[in-house]
Amino acid sequence: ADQAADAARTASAAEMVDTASFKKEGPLKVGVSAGYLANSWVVFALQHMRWEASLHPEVQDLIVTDASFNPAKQVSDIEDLLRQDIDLLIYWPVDDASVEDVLKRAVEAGVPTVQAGGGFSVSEGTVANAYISQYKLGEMVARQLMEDIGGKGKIVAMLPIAGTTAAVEQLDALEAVLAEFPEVELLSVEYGDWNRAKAKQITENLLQRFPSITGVYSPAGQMSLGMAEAFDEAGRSAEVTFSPGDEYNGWLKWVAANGQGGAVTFPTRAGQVALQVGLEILKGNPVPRGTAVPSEYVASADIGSLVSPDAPDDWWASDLPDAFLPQQ
Amino acid sequence: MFRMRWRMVEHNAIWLLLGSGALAAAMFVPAFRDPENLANVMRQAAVLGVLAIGQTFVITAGMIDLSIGQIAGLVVVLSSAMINGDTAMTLPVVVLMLCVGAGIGLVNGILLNTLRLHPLILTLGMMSVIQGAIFTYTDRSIGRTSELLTTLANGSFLGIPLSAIAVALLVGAGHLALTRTRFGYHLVAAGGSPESARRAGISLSRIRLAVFVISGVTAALAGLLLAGRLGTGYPLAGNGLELDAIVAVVLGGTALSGGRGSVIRSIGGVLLLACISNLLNLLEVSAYLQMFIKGLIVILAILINQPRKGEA
Amino acid sequence: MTGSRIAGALSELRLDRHAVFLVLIAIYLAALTVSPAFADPAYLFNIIRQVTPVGIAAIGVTLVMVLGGVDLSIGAVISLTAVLCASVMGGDAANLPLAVGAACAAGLLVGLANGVLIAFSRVSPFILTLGMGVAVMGLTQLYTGGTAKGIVSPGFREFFNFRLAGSVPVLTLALLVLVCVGLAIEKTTVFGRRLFLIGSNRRTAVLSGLPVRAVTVAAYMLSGLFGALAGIALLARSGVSGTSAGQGLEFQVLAAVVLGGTTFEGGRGGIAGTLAGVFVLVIAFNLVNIGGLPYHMQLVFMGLIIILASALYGRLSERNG
Amino acid sequence: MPLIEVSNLSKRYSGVAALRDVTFSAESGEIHAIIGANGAGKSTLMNLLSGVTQPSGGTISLDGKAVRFSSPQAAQAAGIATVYQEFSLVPQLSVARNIFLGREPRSRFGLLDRARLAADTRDLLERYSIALDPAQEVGSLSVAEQQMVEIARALTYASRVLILDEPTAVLSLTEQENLFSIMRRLRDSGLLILFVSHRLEEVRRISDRMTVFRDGRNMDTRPTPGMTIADVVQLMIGRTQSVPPAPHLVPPDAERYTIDYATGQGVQRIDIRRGEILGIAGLVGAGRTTFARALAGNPVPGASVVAQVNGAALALGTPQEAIRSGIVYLTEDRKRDGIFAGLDLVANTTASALSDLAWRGIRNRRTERVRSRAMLERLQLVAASLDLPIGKLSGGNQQKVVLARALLTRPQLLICDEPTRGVDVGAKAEIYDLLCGIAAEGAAILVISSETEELLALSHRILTMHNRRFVAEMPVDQANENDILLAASGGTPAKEFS
Ligand SMILES: Nc1ncnc2c1ncn2[C@@H]1O[C@H](COP(=O)(O)OP(=O)(O)OP(=O)(O)O)[C@@H](O)[C@H]1O
Ligand SMILES: Nc1ncnc2c1ncn2[C@@H]1O[C@H](COP(=O)(O)OP(=O)(O)OP(=O)(O)O)[C@@H](O)[C@H]1O
Ligand SMILES: [Mg+2]
Ligand SMILES: [Mg+2]
Repeated sequence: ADQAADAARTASAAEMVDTASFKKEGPLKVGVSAGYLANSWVVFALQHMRWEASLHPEVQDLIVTDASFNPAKQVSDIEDLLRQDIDLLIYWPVDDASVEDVLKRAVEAGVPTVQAGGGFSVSEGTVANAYISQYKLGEMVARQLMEDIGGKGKIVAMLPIAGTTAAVEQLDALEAVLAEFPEVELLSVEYGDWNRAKAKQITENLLQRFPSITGVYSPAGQMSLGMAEAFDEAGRSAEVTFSPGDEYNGWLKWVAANGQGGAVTFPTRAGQVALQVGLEILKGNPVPRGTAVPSEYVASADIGSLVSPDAPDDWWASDLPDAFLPQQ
Repeated sequence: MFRMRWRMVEHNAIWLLLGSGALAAAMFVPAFRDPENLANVMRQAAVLGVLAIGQTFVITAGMIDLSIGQIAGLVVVLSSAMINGDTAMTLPVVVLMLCVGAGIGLVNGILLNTLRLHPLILTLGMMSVIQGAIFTYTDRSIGRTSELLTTLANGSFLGIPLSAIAVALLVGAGHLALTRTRFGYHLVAAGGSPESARRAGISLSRIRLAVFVISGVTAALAGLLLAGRLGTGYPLAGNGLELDAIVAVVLGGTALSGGRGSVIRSIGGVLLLACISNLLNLLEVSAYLQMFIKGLIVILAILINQPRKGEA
Repeated sequence: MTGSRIAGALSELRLDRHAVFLVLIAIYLAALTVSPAFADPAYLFNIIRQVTPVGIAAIGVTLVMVLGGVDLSIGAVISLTAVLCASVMGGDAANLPLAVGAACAAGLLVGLANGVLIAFSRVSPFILTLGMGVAVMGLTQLYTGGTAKGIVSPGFREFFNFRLAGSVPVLTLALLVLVCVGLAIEKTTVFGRRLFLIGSNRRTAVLSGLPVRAVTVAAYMLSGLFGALAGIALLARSGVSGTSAGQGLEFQVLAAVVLGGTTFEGGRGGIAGTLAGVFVLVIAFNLVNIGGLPYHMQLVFMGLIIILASALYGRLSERNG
Repeated sequence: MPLIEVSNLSKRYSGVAALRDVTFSAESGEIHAIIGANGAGKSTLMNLLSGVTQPSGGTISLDGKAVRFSSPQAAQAAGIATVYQEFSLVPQLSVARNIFLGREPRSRFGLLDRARLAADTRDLLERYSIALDPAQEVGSLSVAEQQMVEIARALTYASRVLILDEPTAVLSLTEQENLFSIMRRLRDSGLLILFVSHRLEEVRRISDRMTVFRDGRNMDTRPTPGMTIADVVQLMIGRTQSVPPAPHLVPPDAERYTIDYATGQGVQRIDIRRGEILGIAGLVGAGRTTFARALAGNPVPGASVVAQVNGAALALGTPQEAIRSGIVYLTEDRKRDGIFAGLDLVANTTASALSDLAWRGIRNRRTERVRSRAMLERLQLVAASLDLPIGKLSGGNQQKVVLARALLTRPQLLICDEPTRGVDVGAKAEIYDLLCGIAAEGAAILVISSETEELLALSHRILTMHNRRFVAEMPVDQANENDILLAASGGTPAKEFS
């Protein structure tokens, strides 16, 4: 993908989808097929969904399955959900392409599908998306980084699990931005699997390999944090500028303490939006193919409103009411 | 007399478990007995079923193959990349993939014969190597499988899933091979007592080669089915499948120490696992609890299927 | 002629016991030619610190493998104990003893379960601990609900990553201390000797009146305990970052132990070799990285190392009868 | 022309010369015995003849033509069939599948012909009057029955030569007789039978000629008629057989162990006094080992022991407890559960007494070394170094180390199960001396042995077991080989047991 592709996507997202055929009366049974749940971001997104469901009395049941990163299991999970006569399927994929077929079968069976929180997906199997553009987010992060390092220098990129939509689009966005900054050299692209310890170890090796690193492109706060520790422990924090991360609480704490980096949000309320879109579909109202949940840039100076110093690192800034916050 | 009867019970424990479990499930969870749901269960079990057939051969021969999950994963990625939605490519690619599976199996077998390693260690190492190779090749989903494979994996004929029919045919072939051919007899003997088999003129190294080639080919077949299910080449698709296959085989009463095994009972094990997973989903048991339960099932399975005294 | 004499002389050296040290020297020299940084002690201590969690876990797993067992649940134990420790700590240094205690207790408990099941049955420890790993993983997720709870208390990470005399991180030192503890257990205690005896021949051990079951349970508990310490070390290295921080580490641990000359059959090897194995592994990984090879090539290397090291030691010990 | 001719045959195993320049020949239509002490190289020669291993030098010819058997199949194809000393059956398979393993009959479509397999097996068993069920799993057969399966298998392809490596060791009297008549029938039909045995009496009875081996060399081949046992022993070991010292007198007031052995067939009581050596005779599978293990804290279901010394019950729940109660068992199968193969002599010797030699769980290496060296010296162990792995020692020396391990725990009741199995003649005599010495110092000793002469020479009293029960008891001066064998085979016992 590049800028043009992203623009095309935005256009395609704005297209309205006719949902009359999905119209249904309550009580409603909503199936949620999680590609994975062992990740605090999706836990928060799911809690948003639950919160939203509690606001709609017609939603009688919310059935959640977890494929634990196994796409074949996700296919099976969705099949099992369909067997339980759900009226709406919300999902986030382990891997977009892998679930395309089964989703198509769902739609053919009259069950509308809404993709929550992942990348925007156009396929017969996905009626609508509540999406965060990883590309836009990546672009915002990259541009902010370019600004902060003054448009020249040597940078490294830390991306999540190789092969995921997030990793792919963040890299595409970075490369698109870098095309405008010929004086910036991309030293290395690494995959830290959203794992702080792994990101730290990789960074320790990067520090060994490269005597000078001007900037770090890392849209995921939890990996940024591991990287920051590595720079700090190598005594090289002074030379480097961090890109914004997301609103991962541990990262926010670091931003607050160090006064740099900031955050480009990756809002967990995408889950809530997904259910809202789904309920619209069930009412038969036309919905846009993609409802973007916009990311915002929060500068380090303004981070105070976002950070919760008493919450764990593995926590997300959100508007969830207390009753729906994950147990701490 | 008593011993004989106990042997009968032991041999058919998996059917008792599966039968009583399925019956109870059908009675108390109406969604379970829905024919479409049962067809789903079979569809979901197909990949594991194919793997379990190969692993039955391996384990009966007294060995183990931990690399099958990654072989399947490799085939998912390679076949999708090469077919890339072009149905005409299906046949050549399928043949090629079977060769890839056989080739890796052959490498396993040759290394085992020349390095004289414990198969557990060899295939553990292999698993890591193949996984690294897959990732080095691609770190993201690539390509598309063909319509043909998708149909095979998800379609049905007269309400019976095509993949289940395919597995049934394979099971038949596997069962015949293991119980009605010289090769099967020799394999069982080699697993039961390698030294005795060697003295009876059975070439252990040839059995090892054959068994790992079978394992590799079934892994490749499983990979093709999996590709059909996923529709695309996802690099992590094979992760963890080896453990599931071993558990299914062990549940089916095949002794990890070798010399006893039945393809049909292994399929019983696969069906049991698939039913449990389906039920847990139907009962909305949280995925975490499912994971915990799965671990317990692994533990229980091997506790139940301990080697008898003197066979360890 | 000279070939056989050399082979003879080599076998006199008990190559099977010391091969890993030769490998370590060789790979270190290779590393030196690739990057002079390997001559810098500060850098060396730093890369050792990278593998501290793996190294600590490997100590316990070595004990279990000397006994003829294996512990593949160690990755799950590391994840569980890291999260548990952080969660009990709750951001307050005063809770530290309690947190460490809780983590160790959890590790011991998993070890106890492994040990009892293995000591009182005849199951394959390989599959059993693999299953236990899945179960513990599930437990961890159940406990956390998917978000890693807990806050590391201030100063915790800073303390462990502080460099004594400007070059030796406390964490590295902790690894070395624990290795010494492990070595002491292995070399000087009756328990350590019994591990070798049981690993060498379990049946003989039973007949000779050794408390085989108790030793087995104790060994797995120690493995759990070192796993817990490894979890704490992981936490000290970089806070809580998720609920599955230790996932996959068991394979690195296994690679290090096997590389160090402790075999799956048991009765041979030891912690000194394991430490060398850990070093070889980390240097190899660093070389992959410095060489600019893709990160995932590490997996390929790890696999090859497991295969080749096992084959080599098998050959050597065969020759030594 | 001799059927088999072997010249200058030698075989080395990583440094050990198992056979050196052996030259010998055998004719068709004879039963040719091969005898020699343990480790003399008999099995090695048989393995070479049957293609299991290949020679390091020399030639084998069959019918005057030099042959080289690269595998057991090559030898089988040439009509040489072998019954090995170690079992070569697959326990999980049926009798029929074992007998035709590797040569299963096939029907059309390449599938196996299971009906013919069963029928062929039944025919074969009937022809040689072997009473076995073709469908039964071999693992559930008794040792003797398994041996008959082995023999039946060999009979299916023995067209020229039948090699029997110690076939009778596990057979009962009637089975032995049946085997001998089969052997005679085969000989008369023109087969050459090579027959390896340690039982000289038996050899004298059945063989036509014998070849004696010593230290991997062929000492001589002679016609059997006319040879006395003394002649043979002289050839075998270069001197006449060593006899254990005459048993010392047991003090009449010595402490007495009463042992109640409970099996599915009721409880039997036996007793033994300190200082006494009590022999237990019986055929293989009679249940002696099971009794001994139960006594040493290692019972199997259906065999349990309650023991008392002077009326006080002993704790025998586990081997550990038994050892603490002073009862130690020395295994009959050293390799399986007697030695710690990869470990050195100190580790092997101190294993049972580790905690006694340590201080609060911390080992004292010096004490360990000193004590094990002292004990091994007392047992006259000749080893280059204490740091040698035990696997490198000879069988006799291994046995001494195992004995040393037991003695370090200061046992009061020592159970030796086949203490001289796989031990050469010289070491045998030393072991007899040692056992007598230990008994004289006041320990009770139970000796289980399948060599009746050994029991007759060593013990004060001999018990005989048959079918898991004690069936006879004889003071050594009233015992003889015949009575013991009779009782062991289930004949009229000399003295009924309670
Ligand atoms: N596979 C082997 N590897 C190493 N050494 C061996 C092997 N087989 C036999 N030997 C050695 O060769 C020598 C002769 O052994 P062999 O088994 O032929 O003796 P034997 O006369 O059959 O003795 P026994 O009466 O105990 O059966 C012994 O010293 C033995 O240890
Ligand atoms: N009291 C008993 N109850 C049940 N099974 C028994 C009993 N005694 C012996 N057996 C069984 O009989 C078989 C042969 O017994 P065992 O090995 O003790 O005989 P043995 O006289 O020592 O023979 P060997 O000469 O082979 O050493 C074993 O399988 C054993 O389990
Ligand atoms: Mg022999
Ligand atoms: Mg016995």
